[in-house]
Amino acid sequence: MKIEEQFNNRNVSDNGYFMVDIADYPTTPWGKFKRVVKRTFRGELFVGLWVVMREMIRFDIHTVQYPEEKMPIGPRYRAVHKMKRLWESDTERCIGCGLCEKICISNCIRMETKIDENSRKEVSEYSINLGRCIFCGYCAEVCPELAITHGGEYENASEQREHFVLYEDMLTPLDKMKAGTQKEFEGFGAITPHEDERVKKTPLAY
Amino acid sequence: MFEAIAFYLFAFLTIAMFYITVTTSQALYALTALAAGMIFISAFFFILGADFLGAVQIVVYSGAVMALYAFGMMFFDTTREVQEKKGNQYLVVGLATISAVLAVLIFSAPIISDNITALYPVGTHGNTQEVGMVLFTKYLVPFEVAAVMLLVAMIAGIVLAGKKMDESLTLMTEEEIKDMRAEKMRPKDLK
Amino acid sequence: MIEIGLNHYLVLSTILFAIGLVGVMKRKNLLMLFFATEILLNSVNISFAAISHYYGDLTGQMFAFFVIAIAASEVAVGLGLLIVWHKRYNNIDLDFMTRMKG
Amino acid sequence: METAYLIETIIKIVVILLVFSALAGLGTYFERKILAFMQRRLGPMYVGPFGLLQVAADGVKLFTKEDIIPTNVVGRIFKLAPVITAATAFMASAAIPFLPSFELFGYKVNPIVSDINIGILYILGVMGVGLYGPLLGGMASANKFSLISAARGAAVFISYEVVTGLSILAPIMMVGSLSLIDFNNYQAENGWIIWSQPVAFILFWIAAFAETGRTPFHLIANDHEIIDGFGTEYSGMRWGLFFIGEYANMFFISFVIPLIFLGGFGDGSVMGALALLGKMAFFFFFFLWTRAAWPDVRPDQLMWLCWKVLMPIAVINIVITGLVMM
Repeated sequence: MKIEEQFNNRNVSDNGYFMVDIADYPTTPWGKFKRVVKRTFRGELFVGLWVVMREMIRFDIHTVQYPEEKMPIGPRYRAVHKMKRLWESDTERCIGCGLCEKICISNCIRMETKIDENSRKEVSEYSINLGRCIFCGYCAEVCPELAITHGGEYENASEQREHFVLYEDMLTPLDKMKAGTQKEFEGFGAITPHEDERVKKTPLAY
Repeated sequence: MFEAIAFYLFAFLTIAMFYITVTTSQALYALTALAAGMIFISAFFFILGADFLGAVQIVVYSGAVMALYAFGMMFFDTTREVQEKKGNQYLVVGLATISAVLAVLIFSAPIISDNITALYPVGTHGNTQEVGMVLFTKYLVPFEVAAVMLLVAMIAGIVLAGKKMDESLTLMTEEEIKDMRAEKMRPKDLK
Repeated sequence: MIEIGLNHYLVLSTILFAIGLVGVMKRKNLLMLFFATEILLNSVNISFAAISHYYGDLTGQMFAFFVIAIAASEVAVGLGLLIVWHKRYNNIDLDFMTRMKG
Repeated sequence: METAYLIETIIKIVVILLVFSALAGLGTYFERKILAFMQRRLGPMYVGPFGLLQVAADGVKLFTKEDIIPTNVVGRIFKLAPVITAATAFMASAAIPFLPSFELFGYKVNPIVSDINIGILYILGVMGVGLYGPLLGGMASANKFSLISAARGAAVFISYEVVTGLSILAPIMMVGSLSLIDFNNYQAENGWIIWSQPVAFILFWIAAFAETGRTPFHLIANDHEIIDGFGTEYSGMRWGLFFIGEYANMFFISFVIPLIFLGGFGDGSVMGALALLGKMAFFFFFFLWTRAAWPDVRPDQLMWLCWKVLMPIAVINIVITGLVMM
């Protein structure tokens, strides 16, 4: 069969591909009959039988028995969001800038801010509607403080979706923070190890 | 004893099934009842020792004929309700007369033909062997005529039903189908 | 009553034949009419088989076979004709057929 | 005497019903496990050890599920259809000698309900009647997919009934009897019929796939084009009856093929009985094996195969057998 056009060079090495040579379909009854005879006696059916039998004998099972075994997930896995706390003061990292709300393409983040008694911006309400969230990761990427990140908790089965939207549930619990077990986001833009030594001190007079 | 129980049971079932067949207005009930009735009739053949006939009854009637009817029902779009003829008074009278005459004939028939003798007596072999022997000696010519008739019927069926089978309605546009229908509906033999 | 004789079968056959006749006269749809004719053929088959049994003669069974063969060919030809008719007129009512003369 | 016979027959019927129902349940388990292994999966694992109690779990689910009857269906026929499928599968097994006759507490037991002398014709007939399950279920369902399935079912069953009958005719000519016990005795003396009738064996085997509606010919309830065919509108135990019927049919055919072609239970010894069970297991396994390996054919290819390939071969086979026997 004639190939009309070669693929353009798509930077794929040549040895990975081969052309499938499909013979023309027979049009005459005699040709069709010959094809049937050929297919019947060439044993293609038995090749198929042998392949599945081989797999059965080999017993090379790929099943992960999920609740007992779990696949390791990558550090940048994008599941239910986590709000992080500051290591130094145990307060929330979120500064209420609203960037995540702005960038959210499925419009699922809502936040309300106010000025608290210390004249600092404080987040009074924060919620993510997980029923709408498409887990694109823009909010985590745009956050200047690394306050909102994606966590690894993908088993979100619950009686109702609202169980996942509360800021308090996403925020690292205080006791966990005290124990120093808050996990940092390890993806792009994450805090690198020995961050403190590598940051130069800003002069006070600046 | 068993024979009597079986006879009355199957007689009741057969009559009930055929009664449903002719009276129901639901086409699917008629089909099912008729097929069931055919199977129950084969029970009579088994009771009467005509095993081969019984098996043929099941295979041919229930397996093939009724399935063909079912196919036809799907084809003619009568899978549901069927319309009935208007009632006819003469019909009832005629039917009653015919039934009465039949009943008299049937009761008198065994009395008249009491001294009949068997032409092909039932022997000691199994029913299948005997049927084969009689069928292929005395009834060879009728058997072959029946075979030719079946062949002719098959060819006739294919020729009649297979016409324009290659015309696919799904591949046509609405206008084409409409034109085709109009062509068909036009009375052709009017000059 | 307990002993089943030829008369029992013949009476049964008559009843079924009468039912078949009712069907033939009552039905309007041609397919249902075919059903009724099948009942007629079957009722005759019963009496053939019964007579064959009680007279110890195989002829009755032979006739029953030929009746079955005829019924089978009747279905093939009849359904073929019905399909032709249905394709032409989209209708298989008996009254409609009698109206369309010529 | 008559009472003893009656009691014995009733016991046999109950045993066959129970064994075949249990086999149908176990059949689903085996099918899921074997298909899973062939596709590098594990299959059911959670209910019971190695998922063995999955059968019971499925049964409980089917029995307790709501039995939905849609508004527009033809009610009685809709309810009747699954019963036909299951019943014919059990009825057909009345004429099968499952094992050689054996002594139990000094009482001779023949493991066959009724050795009628037209056994094979009876089996063919009852299997033909089995077509009414899909047919009536499909026609009563008020659903276009079910109707397509019913039409296909009618076409496939009628066509392959011809192939089954013709292919089995050549062995019948050789044995000279329609009883499966006579078949068995003939083969115990003269060797297996498969060696003298290999073509008939293969034809019968192919037709068996069509009659049971298993994968290469799985067109009556083809999941990926007509949803589930005649089973679309069914739920709960009615659907379960279709299921039991299908698997009972598979086991039944797996018994019939060795009995006709592969020597049956041989001379009636224990080894012969075990060999019959082994052969049955192989044929049942083959049903599952092909399901993992082969794709479905198209409906028109199925008809083409039946009328233009298998039937002429069967007829030629009969003619050649007749010539050789003369």
